[in-house]
Amino acid sequence: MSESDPAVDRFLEGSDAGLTHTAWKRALREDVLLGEACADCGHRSGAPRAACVRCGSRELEPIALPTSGEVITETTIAVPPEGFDGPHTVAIVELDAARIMAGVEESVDIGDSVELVGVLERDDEPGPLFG
Amino acid sequence: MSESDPAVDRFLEGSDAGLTHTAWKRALREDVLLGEACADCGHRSGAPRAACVRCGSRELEPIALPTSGEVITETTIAVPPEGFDGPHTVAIVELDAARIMAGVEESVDIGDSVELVGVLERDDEPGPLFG
Amino acid sequence: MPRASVVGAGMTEFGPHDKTLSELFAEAALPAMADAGVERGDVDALFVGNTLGGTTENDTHLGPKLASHVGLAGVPTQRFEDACATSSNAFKHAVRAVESGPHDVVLVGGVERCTPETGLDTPEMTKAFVSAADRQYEQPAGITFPGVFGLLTKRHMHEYGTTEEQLARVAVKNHANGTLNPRAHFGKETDVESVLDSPLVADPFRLMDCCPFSDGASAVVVASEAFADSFDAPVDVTGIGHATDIVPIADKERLTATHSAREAASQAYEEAEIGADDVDFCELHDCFTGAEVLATEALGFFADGEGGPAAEAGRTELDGEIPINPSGGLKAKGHPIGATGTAQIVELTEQIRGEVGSRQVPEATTGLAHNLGGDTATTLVTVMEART
Amino acid sequence: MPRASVVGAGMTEFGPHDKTLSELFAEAALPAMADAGVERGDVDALFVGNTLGGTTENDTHLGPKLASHVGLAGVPTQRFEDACATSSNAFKHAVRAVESGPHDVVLVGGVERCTPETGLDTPEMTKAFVSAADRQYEQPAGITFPGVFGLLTKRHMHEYGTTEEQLARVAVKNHANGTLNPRAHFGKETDVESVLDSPLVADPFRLMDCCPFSDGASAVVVASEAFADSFDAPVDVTGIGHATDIVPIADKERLTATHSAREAASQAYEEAEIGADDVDFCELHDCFTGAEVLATEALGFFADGEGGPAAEAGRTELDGEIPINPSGGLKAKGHPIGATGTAQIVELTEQIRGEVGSRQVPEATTGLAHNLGGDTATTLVTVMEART
Ligand SMILES: [Zn+2]
Ligand SMILES: [Zn+2]
Repeated sequence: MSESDPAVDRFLEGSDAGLTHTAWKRALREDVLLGEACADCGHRSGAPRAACVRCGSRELEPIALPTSGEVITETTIAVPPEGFDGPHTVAIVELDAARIMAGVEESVDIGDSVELVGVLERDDEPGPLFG
Repeated sequence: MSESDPAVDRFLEGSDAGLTHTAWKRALREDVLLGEACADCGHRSGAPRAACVRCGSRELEPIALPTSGEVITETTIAVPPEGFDGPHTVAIVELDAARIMAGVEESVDIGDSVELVGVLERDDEPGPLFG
Repeated sequence: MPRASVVGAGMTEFGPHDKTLSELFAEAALPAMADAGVERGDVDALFVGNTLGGTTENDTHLGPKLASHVGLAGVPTQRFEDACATSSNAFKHAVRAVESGPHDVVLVGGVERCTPETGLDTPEMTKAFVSAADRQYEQPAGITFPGVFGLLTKRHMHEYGTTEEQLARVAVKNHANGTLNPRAHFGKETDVESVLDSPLVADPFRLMDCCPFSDGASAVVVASEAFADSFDAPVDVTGIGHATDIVPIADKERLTATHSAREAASQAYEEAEIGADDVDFCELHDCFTGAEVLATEALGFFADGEGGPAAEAGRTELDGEIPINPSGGLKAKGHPIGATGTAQIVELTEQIRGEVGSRQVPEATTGLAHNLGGDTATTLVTVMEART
Repeated sequence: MPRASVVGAGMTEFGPHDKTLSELFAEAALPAMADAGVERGDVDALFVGNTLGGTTENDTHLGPKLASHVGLAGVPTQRFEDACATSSNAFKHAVRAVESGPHDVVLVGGVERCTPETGLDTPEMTKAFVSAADRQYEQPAGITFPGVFGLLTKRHMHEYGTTEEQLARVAVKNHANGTLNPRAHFGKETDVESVLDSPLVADPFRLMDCCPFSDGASAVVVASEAFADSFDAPVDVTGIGHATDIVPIADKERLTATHSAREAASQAYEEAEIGADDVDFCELHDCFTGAEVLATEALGFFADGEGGPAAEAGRTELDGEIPINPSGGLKAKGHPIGATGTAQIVELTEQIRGEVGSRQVPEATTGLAHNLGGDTATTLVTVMEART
């Protein structure tokens, strides 16, 4: 692992277990997007895993992702699941090579720049909201 | 199939499909317990199936079960599932060789005689209640 | 080389049914057993698929329940759940169990209730379906399954210029095929204008781009190579591929590639010793019109980016060069989730036997089924061929 | 003859965990892979068990999700659900897949969250569990799973004179064993009086007759016979039986027989070419104390009706003639439903290796696992033996 980042470490509570979902949630609720960078293949992810989804490496470094990035694809959902009111927009956003799925406040197009503006909360599972 | 029973036929709506759960429910709500008798092995059941659970025969005759019988085993449930208030008693009751699971109004013992006294209704699925 | 043979097939009409899961399953399983000429005692095991019975009806452990209902209590049985790829996964295991495993004859099928007959409304059922997406990193964004495929298809439109009209042509074709299938959920033709005028579900998909919520069941009897000749109309399974991909979709290498389909197809073609060019017809997982476009590319029928133009040019129609979804597909035949995989196998079997009447593909000797689960994370590809 | 070998084992502590299903699974799967010395690339497939994630957390299609989390995205994977017999069913399929099927090395495991960490209270979770009972002909009576086994056990008491004190002795023994297992949900001794004084759950069972609601995961690496010798500590799987019985229970031939267990045991003994007398220790499905009594009879350790007196006489204790549930069993180790089957396989593996410290059964060379699902409708019985 490379040198630790204090902005990340404060959510990890000194755990050696790597980035847990609990830590990821806590950070998101403080408007910090955490993710992982693979020391072996370089893949960057916004969804913490126990091993790299691309190469299987266990050498994953917890990282803080930028909070602004570019829309890779998007859809406007007019028939929402229970617990959401439609229509609303969902996008895949690229944040310095890490891609995440997120809600978006308004209609956007592929290539648009967006930034983190808040958190969607349902059933104790927060999701990032961009705008 | 043997001669048909008008007390049974009125729930079958002239269907050749045998005894359906829809017909079984409709009958129970009119205090009639329907079941099936196997023409091949003689097994009698209170849970309609497409084939005999004992021998696999398709020759199942819809029958009306008696509404009184004997407790084969019973339990008093103090920790009920959502939708029920405990404690309540559940028993397996034998009705002329056909056995069914049923609610029982009060505490009973193995060997006791019980009769159908009503219907438990949850989520559009009725269950027989004995007492 | 045959891995196994399908020796009996049955399915219900797809659409709303006021029946229990067991009753529905029996209406596919008993005809499949009758078609094969097998009875209790001949069937060594039951492999069953169902995705949502626990969530929608508090009904789990369906293996022994369905076995009891059709007179097979006692045989080993297990329930598979792999989202929309559920029963083709059960089918794969049944094929492997007779190919080299302990069984000679296996009954395999799927059953699902998705219509409002369950008592659940559209938002509740939409939430149940999205249980296949990542619970922590996708569901909280308010995604739905039309939305997942909307994201993939919008990217495809961006990269390749695929158009809404091309997507609509997929729906028009599958509805036309569905009018020829008496078991289809929808039996009516549609046209491009009607598709484009239907209400938005998830951009770019409108209601008519989407498969319906269906109830239904399907089942087939699978026999080992050694036993197959003792049946009347065996159709051989010559290749199966099964691959998975990364969850969540944001971490996939290429959003438009449906990588698990490419890998599964490659395995299936290799096992069957054929290529995409050898396939006479295909049942594929058109849960949304865009999914069919992506799948026709992933399976190698068309180059990347050519799926939309190919649909528009009629190349996938019943009389086109590679008929796609002669049954009407999920779009018109319907999509009772856990029943869809083996329903594709039923169509392959009956097409290759030459039994499907006005939707018959001429000289249908090699068929391919493509069944996708979740956010393109599971794909099963199956090759079936006429027995020679 | 070995059918396959377990070459790696891992499990979490059972009990409450504030972790996602994927995170929990990784805490069993990654240690199992490390124990076997395998990495991504060595593992051909992932077989996973989970029963209630769809109902409790809206989380399905766990095969690819768990695969992605532990770095195995791409491999074929499928989720099994067969009520409490879920992961032993997955294990059976993994064994068959390496015995005669297409794979050499398979990772198989189970994961479940049942404690209030899911956000569900006792009545909600009790309803979710009872989804394994007949939806139409059992659930409407208000039955629960303690109730199902209450019905069976009350009949056993009626027919054979089994007593509440005998049942309590099962709990006392399993709690004593559990104190020796650092991964057990409960680490405290109990006594007959405490069991009999605990609050009623479902007659004749009191709280201390019942297994707890647990979170947890377990996993093993299974290798084919040809590959097993290349691993450090293979333990052979020599027999597996799998049988089902009629649903609903009212239609069963004998309420006290747990017929599927008798049939599965008979198959497993025959395949392993052993008898009940050859078994050195047994992990069995003691979801309730009465279930252990019925199982010790069904497996042939004691004559029908002798299970209660045998428990009372200490014949099943750790130093008795046939140690039952040295791990503490479901009663003390805990019962994260979908993880229980492979957790039994973990205990068999580690006992036969001689690795379990103070709860070690002396000369433990032949172990048996008995995993039951639903209202005794599914049973898997597995025989494992030291490699010779
Ligand atoms: Zn990597
Ligand atoms: Zn019969």
